[in-house]
Amino acid sequence: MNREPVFEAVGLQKNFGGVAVADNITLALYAGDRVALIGPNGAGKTTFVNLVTGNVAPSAGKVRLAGKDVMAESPAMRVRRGLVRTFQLTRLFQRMTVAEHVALAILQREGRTGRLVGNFRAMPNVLAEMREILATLDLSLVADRLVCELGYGQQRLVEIALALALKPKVLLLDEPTAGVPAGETARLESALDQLPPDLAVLMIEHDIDLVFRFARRVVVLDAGAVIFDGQPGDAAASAQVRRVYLGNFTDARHPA
Amino acid sequence: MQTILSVAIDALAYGMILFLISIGLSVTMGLMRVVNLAHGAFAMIGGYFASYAMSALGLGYGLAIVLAVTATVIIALPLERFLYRRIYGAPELTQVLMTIGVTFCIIGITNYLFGPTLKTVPLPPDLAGSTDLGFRTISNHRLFAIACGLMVAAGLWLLFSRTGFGIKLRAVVDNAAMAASLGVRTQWVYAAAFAISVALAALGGVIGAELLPIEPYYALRYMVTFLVVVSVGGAGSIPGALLACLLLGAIETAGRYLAPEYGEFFFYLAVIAIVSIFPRGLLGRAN
Amino acid sequence: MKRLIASALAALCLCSTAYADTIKVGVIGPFSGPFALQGKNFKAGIDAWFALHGNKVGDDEIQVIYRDVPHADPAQSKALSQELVVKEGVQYLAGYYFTPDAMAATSLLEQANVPMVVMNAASSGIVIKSPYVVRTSFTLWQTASPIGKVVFDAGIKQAVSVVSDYAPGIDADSAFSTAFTEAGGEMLETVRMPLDTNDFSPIMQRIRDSGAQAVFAFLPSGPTALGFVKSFNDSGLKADGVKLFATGDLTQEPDLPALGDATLGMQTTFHYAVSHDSPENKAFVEAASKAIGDPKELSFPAVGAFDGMYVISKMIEATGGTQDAKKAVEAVKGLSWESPRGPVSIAPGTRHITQNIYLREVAKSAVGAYYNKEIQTFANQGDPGLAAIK
Amino acid sequence: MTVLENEAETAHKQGAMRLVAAPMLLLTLAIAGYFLFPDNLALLTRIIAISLLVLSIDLVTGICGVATLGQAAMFGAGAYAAGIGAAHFGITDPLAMTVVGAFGGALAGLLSGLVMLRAHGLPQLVLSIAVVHLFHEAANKASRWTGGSDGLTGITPSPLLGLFDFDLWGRTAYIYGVFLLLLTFVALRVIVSSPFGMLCRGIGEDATRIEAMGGDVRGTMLKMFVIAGFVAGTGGALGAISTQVVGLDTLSFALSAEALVMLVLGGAGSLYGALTGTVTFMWLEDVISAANPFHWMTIVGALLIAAVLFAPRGLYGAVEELAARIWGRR
Repeated sequence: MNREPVFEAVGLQKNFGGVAVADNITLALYAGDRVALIGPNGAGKTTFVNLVTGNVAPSAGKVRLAGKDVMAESPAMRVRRGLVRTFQLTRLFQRMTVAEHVALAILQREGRTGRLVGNFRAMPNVLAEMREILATLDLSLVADRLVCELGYGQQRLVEIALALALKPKVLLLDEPTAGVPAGETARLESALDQLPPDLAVLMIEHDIDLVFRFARRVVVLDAGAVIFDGQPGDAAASAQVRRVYLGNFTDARHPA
Repeated sequence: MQTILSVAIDALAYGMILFLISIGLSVTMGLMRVVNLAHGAFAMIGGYFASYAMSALGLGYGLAIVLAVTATVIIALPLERFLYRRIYGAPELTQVLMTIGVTFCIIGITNYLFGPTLKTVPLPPDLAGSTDLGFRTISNHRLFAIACGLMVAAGLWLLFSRTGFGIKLRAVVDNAAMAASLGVRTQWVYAAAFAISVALAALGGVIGAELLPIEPYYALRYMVTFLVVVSVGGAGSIPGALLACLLLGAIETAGRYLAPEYGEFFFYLAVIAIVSIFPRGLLGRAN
Repeated sequence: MKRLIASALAALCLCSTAYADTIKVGVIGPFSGPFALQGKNFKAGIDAWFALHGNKVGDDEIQVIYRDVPHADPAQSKALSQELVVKEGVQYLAGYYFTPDAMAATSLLEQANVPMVVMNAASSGIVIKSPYVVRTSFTLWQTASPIGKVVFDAGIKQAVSVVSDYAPGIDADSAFSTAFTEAGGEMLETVRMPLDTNDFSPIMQRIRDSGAQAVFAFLPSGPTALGFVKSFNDSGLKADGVKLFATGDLTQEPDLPALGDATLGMQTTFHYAVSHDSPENKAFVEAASKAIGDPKELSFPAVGAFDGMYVISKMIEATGGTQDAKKAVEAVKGLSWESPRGPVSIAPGTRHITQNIYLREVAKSAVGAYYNKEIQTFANQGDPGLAAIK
Repeated sequence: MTVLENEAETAHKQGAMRLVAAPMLLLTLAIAGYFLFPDNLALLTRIIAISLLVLSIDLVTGICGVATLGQAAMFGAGAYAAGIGAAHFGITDPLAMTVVGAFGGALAGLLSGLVMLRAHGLPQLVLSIAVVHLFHEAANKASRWTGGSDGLTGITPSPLLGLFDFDLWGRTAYIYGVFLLLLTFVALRVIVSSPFGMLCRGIGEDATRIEAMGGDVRGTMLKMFVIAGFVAGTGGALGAISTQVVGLDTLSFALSAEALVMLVLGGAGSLYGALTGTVTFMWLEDVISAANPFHWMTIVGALLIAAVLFAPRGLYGAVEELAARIWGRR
């Protein structure tokens, strides 16, 4: 592990009133990481994401991307440095088609959204990349549909398509399967499996089965503090984690 | 020194009158989330009723206020039932369109019924006089308005934060379906809140008539003032509205005193400065 | 559909102007909105003229077409004036409450071969915009100048002027200040306040600070004027003996009941008081009151409109009903007659009305109604404002 | 409001054809207007000038989601820029006046944007009100340049292209107005379907989401404000050229509010909606106020209420819905 971390959170602290919703969180991610961030409701998982992306200013602590301190940078700047997130509740543009979503993300990444003329449909390289992403996520057939006409499962896939189109180095997935009907999780999971191998992924997830299938490392958060960071197997063994999860771990099947 | 004190008292009185007239709008915009541009129209209707009650029916000032408030609410309730109920939760711009329409209609009808001349609400002798403060005199009416403003502020604050109705209203606005499933009669709560805001408008229209005379165009003439005051305070916040009225009243009064020819610049630059520092309004809540 | 038929009919009428009998007059004014009262007075004045003189000049019948411009809006005014000319086929444009509205339409006159009779708009400069403009109202220079001397003669050496910060206010201020200082007085201060001032107490404080013995004020008639006068009384300035002078805009008759005792004894100068004592005015007030419905709403724009109709009737007489703007305007240059406001004439050089300006005092009649009582006459006043522009 | 997407899609499928079809339709309507209402050309020209203002509001409000009651600041800035150029600096060529006006409007748009982007929601609306009042007051104060409340006069545009005089019937002004509107409309359609336009629509729906995609919300909106100012300023300049007087009303809150009402009436978010709303509102206002100059406000008010009750997504939205129901699409 002598590689440089692509992402580091160092001593992140956030207090609302007297309550610490993030308590000295330190966490590093490396290229190719598959990390699950778990914890009971209200443990501060989404707050952690918001602190990292810059949507909420921390009371103390630092965030580094590829070794560079980005605390002074806006959320948008951090995205441009490769730190991309998805949202727990899908936040898509109801009056845009799937294709437009992906194209917008590609153009944004390429810094071409300032252009006042032209249309992405006349830009072969954008179209090619878009088709590839949509095909990966099995969205090609609905490319020209408005997202408000899609089922929730497909909307979650569009969220991921957006994230992929931004070619992130670090991807924060906030409960990608939340609200997805049981029949559609498989497709979502295969999408997760096909994420680029060198991408560092931090996934917040409640579905413990999925966590064990996906993650090679688990971080457990409780009351804003990291109480465990290690192998999934060890997490199940940890007494503290078990106490927090009231025994859920004992039921979990071991993938290994 | 005396001058400063004197201007300060003018500012206080003006601020309180602003508060009286616009606080009802804070209720509709902040608590009910309806951009009710017809607020001034209801204030004006109240003024007309009071003026009519006193000049034609010969009622006293107090009775006229009661009659005006009641009658305005009676007129407003069918409007709530048939028009406003359709726009609860609608996009703000749709609300703007509808309430502008209502305002146009009320202006037109008032002009037709009462003619375009100014109407006044004559003051009873006790209020028409003035009180000597030692270094200057102040009209009793202004003292009365200050007292009314304070009472309304206190009453509303109690109503919304200390009674079941306030809790229900918040619940309904935040999540109508949830509140309904808990047994809250949402339509009733909305109607009641609307009635309160209209009643406040009418009260403000009558008491403020000394400063803002009653005429058909009243409804549009002061719309901007109301909108600015409420938004700067933070829609829905009673203390915020009070603070905004006092602050903006002070700025406007001081501006008009110090540099009347640049009075408008003073006022609107101050508004820009305040909103830049408090992007949600002085005491506005985060969404 | 109705409209189509109407315009078809209008077109027919146009074709038949040669042996024609209907002469159309387009009147633009604020018939709705905040100044609806003044527009209503335009109509009342015009209706009164028809009631007293009939709607015929010789064989020609006058027909008036009204168009609404609720507040100063030159683009709208020009579009409507143009429509009146090319579509409705009016031979005369009249009305115009606001200066910019009149200014905008002046550019049409020459090509349209249409004279314009301004029935209110009161900035001096309008008449020089086009040789086809005739004005039967007043200018602020005209009404505000005489009071400068009145104030000085009342033994007041130092005064302040307080005016609304827009062109008419600035005109009024310049006129008063010029007249007052010429008479020997000293202007302590000029306060210009925003048009939409609601609370005048800080202004009153300023007046008090200046230590002046008298105040000259100009505000447009309506709610702000009411607020100003009330505030003047409430602030105790009146009680302390500070005198308030103004142009008649501040005490226009429809506002007097609302102003109540607050203005009693207040002196203003103006070209017309509804109470003016003459047989012509008696007849006019009777007819105009009937036309407007509520006699209490009668105000100065009505007399401007009434005299405007007189001028137009003379123009029609002179041209025999044919459209000839130049001839029409020539015909009324130097015209003099007895208006409800007193003897008036059209100055040949400026085409602006020369008239008496009256000093009036607000008084209470035996039946308890307030009115402007004329107490002094400044005869044959022209417009000093034009000289000021040049 | 799906029209924008439709436009983008079809633009792709049918190439430039569709991009030409819409302006052709507009042109046809404009020509029809010329021959059907030859005596109302001044009104039609005024409608075009206000259309440009409403289109400009649509860019900011309909596309970017920022409600504004102060857009007249840009319209008036354009009108005064063109007017002052003509009256004080002898720039009387109509084309040059238009350019001056457009840049005046763009500058006002930049200023408005700098102020308005400091807040959200109602406070933002109030900032827009403050901006338009400050512009109004500044113009009132600078009466040496602007003529104050008497209006700026002495604007005499020279013949268009040195050939066509601005005549009594307003033919030249109308034709020039149609030309400006067509040009603007085509340009705006291109912009709306461009990558920048997509980004703006995204901001209008969810600015935070755009930020999470790395988009520069503030900068993009500021750019849109400048473009909107350019469009509104063009409208103002057209007004100055055709009216030859510029009044303080061009910088008024009332005009801003009325234009916003027109936009919402037509349907915010679509360029067609903006045009539909303007034409409908102004035409109705003209007809009703001519029929009854004294009490037309009541009728207009009642019609606005009816519009909300029966066409909550705006007139154009209602037409679209109807069309969709008839042809059974979507």
